[in-house]
Amino acid sequence: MLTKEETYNQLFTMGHTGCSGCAQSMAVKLITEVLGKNTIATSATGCLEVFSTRWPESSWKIPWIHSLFENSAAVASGIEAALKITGKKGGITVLAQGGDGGTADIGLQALSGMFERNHDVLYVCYDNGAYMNTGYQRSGLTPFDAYTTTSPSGKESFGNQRPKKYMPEIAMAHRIPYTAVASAGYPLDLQKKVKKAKSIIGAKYLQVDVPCVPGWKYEPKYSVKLAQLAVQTGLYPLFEAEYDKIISVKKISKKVPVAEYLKLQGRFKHLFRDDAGKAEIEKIQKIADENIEHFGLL
Amino acid sequence: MMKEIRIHGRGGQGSVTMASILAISFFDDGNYCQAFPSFGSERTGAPVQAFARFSDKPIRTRHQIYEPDYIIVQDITLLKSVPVYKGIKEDGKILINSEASVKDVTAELGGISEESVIMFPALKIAMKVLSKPIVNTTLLGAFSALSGVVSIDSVKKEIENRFGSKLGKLNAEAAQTAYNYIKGDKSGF
Amino acid sequence: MDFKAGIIAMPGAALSNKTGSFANEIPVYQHKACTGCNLCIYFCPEGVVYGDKKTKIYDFDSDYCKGCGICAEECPVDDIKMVLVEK
Amino acid sequence: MKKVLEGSMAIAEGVRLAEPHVISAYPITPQTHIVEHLSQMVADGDLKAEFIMVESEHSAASVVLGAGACGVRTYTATAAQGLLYMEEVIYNIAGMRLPVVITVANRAVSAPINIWNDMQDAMAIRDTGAVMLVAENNQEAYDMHLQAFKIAENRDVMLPVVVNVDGFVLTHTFEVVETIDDIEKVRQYLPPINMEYKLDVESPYSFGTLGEPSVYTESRYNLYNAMNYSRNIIIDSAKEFKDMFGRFYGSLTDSYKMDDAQTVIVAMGSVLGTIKDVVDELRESGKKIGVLKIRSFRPFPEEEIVSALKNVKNVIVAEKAICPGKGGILSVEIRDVLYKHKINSVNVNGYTLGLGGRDITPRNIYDLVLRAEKEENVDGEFIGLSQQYL
Repeated sequence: MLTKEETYNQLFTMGHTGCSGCAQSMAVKLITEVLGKNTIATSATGCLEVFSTRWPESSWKIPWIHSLFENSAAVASGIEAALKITGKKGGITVLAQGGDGGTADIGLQALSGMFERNHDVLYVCYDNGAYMNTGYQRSGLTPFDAYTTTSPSGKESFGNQRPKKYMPEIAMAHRIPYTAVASAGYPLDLQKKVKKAKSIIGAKYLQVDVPCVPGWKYEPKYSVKLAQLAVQTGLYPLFEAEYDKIISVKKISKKVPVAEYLKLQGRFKHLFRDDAGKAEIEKIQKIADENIEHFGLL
Repeated sequence: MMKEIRIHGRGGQGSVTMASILAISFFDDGNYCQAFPSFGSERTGAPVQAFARFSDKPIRTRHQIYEPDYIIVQDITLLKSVPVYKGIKEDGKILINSEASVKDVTAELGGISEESVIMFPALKIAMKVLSKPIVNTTLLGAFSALSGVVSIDSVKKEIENRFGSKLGKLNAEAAQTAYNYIKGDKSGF
Repeated sequence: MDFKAGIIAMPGAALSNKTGSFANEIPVYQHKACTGCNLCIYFCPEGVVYGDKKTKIYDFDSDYCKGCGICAEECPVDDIKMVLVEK
Repeated sequence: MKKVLEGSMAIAEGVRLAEPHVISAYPITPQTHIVEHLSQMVADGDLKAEFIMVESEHSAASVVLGAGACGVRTYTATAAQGLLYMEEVIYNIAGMRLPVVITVANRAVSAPINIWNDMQDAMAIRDTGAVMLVAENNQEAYDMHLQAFKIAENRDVMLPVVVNVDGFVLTHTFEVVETIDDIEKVRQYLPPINMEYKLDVESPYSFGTLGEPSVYTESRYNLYNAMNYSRNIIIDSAKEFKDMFGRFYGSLTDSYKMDDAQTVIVAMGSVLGTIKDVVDELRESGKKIGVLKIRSFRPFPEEEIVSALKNVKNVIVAEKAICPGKGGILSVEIRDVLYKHKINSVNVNGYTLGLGGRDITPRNIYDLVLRAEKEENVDGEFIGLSQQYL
């Protein structure tokens, strides 16, 4: 809880140019609040970098650097190395950030290197399921059947025809000490995971579901609601893992059919036109059910 | 006055090591020196070359050696596939590791005078001293003896520096044995 | 230093950018049923909501609020209303 | 102390003297020996540095970018494809004004794949905003690294400095190198890095922000000016080095037997040695010939070139790179500066040789001299082609 005065002292300040209702900025605010001022952050190229640092403005009150699209993890590795050699690593958290494209597509190589070398870095992937910064193109984390400008729906297609890449499992396969999936819809759970990650030395991966107003095509006020529905349908399982073992999952309190989630978003509206669309929704339901089964969400 | 040495061997026989030990030995004797490989991507067994130069003045040129004063051949089978003797200076010397006699390789020499060729049983000496079929250090000792352009003391010192105390001493002994052999001490052979 | 141009920015300099002008709607805090749950603070993407858990008096900074309406949508006791901005 | 060192070892020793804090690299022939030696120094405790072997050149450059932004001294090395893979990051390092030193063991670029020496790789990064120096021999390569850090870290320069060293021809050649054994003197020459702006929780600036059209041009202008200014620092660093350590290789350029020269061969890097030997012989036969060495390719030594070549009849540019669709690169730039200074009496001929490890022999150099007297303003002419492969 903040006083008015304190709102000006947030580490990710007001005045950024993120979209109205942007869940990513919400997540950044929550994460930096936990990490505190002894944090050095990197960002991959992407929405966050663009909307938070239009020179001469910056929303960051922690030292922050953006270099390129695919090297956030490598830049963070270098920062960690510099802190280590100068004996400053002790009290400082290194936070690396990227969107889903910058993390799981173009940045995967650098990220894998950072994991494998086990740098003491918390990597946060803000997952909004497409290249939103460049106008909603498909990424490896775009969900099945979602419309994007490069996986459009049409007479011959229901949109993105590949399932979402299992990025957290890829992180776990590196046997890093901590992997977690969180959601902007569950801020306390998110902050708890950030706090835990901060306490662990070594490479940490945190993937956060952050609904995107223009990319998903919904009313700004539904950002939290959609994030919560993604969890309650089973489409976005929240869990924690240590090394390759899952240690906790966020249980679904009341299972919601995926259609409830899909119908609020313009990127899935082609699924609601006819019977063929219904069959597609069934496929998505199956993905959710398999997640529920696999992670034991009920 | 600059002298140039070309070494022919096969990948894995230590030709580049040989050239660099030679260069450092030249340096120890008070010369400027240079050594470099034929910069190949060669794998074990493929023909390779290495080069060494020494001079009383700083060496600037960097081209490969086409007209050597000395040629060292680690493996006689190379004579069949590589023109190892090519470009040898008129008063140049070719040192070949082989128990065969010069007469046996006349055909491969393509008109080079037999006097320029020294056939030397490096393998035999290496097997006796090192119990290993690695002849580069033995050939270095022989080269020192026949050329007189590098002292055996420098060669032995740099062999020891390169290979460390135990292996270095043994290889230095191989070089000394070869040196003595060329100088006429063939006892034990 | 000249090389700051386009490369290095001062911490928190974005505060000079009053994003409140983006808003079409703004919240009005009713102060009737508030339980002090703080969800409006957690969920505000801008970080413009402030308040006092004890007095249960919450408000927002209209200089920066973009009027997304999340606080009103998520308020568990329906104590926040969105109203059109008169422009 | 004089020693016989492999070029890569000399470079590693030169880098060790600078006491870098963070070194990151990815292996590529012919750079490997350099980073092997450095990693051994770290393993042996002879160099106190974080040595990070990464999964790609892109990350190697990114690691030193991140570390460099924290205000520590950083180093990486690469070659050929690796340099091209780094290129995006080198633009970024330069744009962010970070003083990283990068050794490039110059090598041909694929295809066909070829691990041998030429300078085509360096040409790919000539517009990145990195200062680009070229070493002639291993002694200069050794000394040039200390100068490189000094230039890079100058507060009015603050740019990456690339030290070009011919792959294999220098990196794998053993020759005599005089080392510097007084580390205190080195520290006096190259004081600890001191960056005004760095990633620091006590003064948390934002780096690498979005530069909109309103400021991007100014940002490039500032970089452009810093590059121009670096000329002074390259000169000063060479002079100061001479004063302290006694060795001098020229500043932006160096002249050899240029006093009354009518014909001048212009070149960069290791080929200069062979050229100088040939020039000595030609001088003995009475030919008025000299050599102009380009030591700094970026910034381009415009004034030095003009003053060295303005009264010359024939200029021969011997180049180990080619620009398809144009011709020579160095030759075109030299003709450009002469044109700019309204000097049209000089016949500039540009020749391409030594590509992909093709040995450059004294014969090649004689041929250039003969050709250049008959030809007029040719560009990128290939020397020594094998007709059977055409």
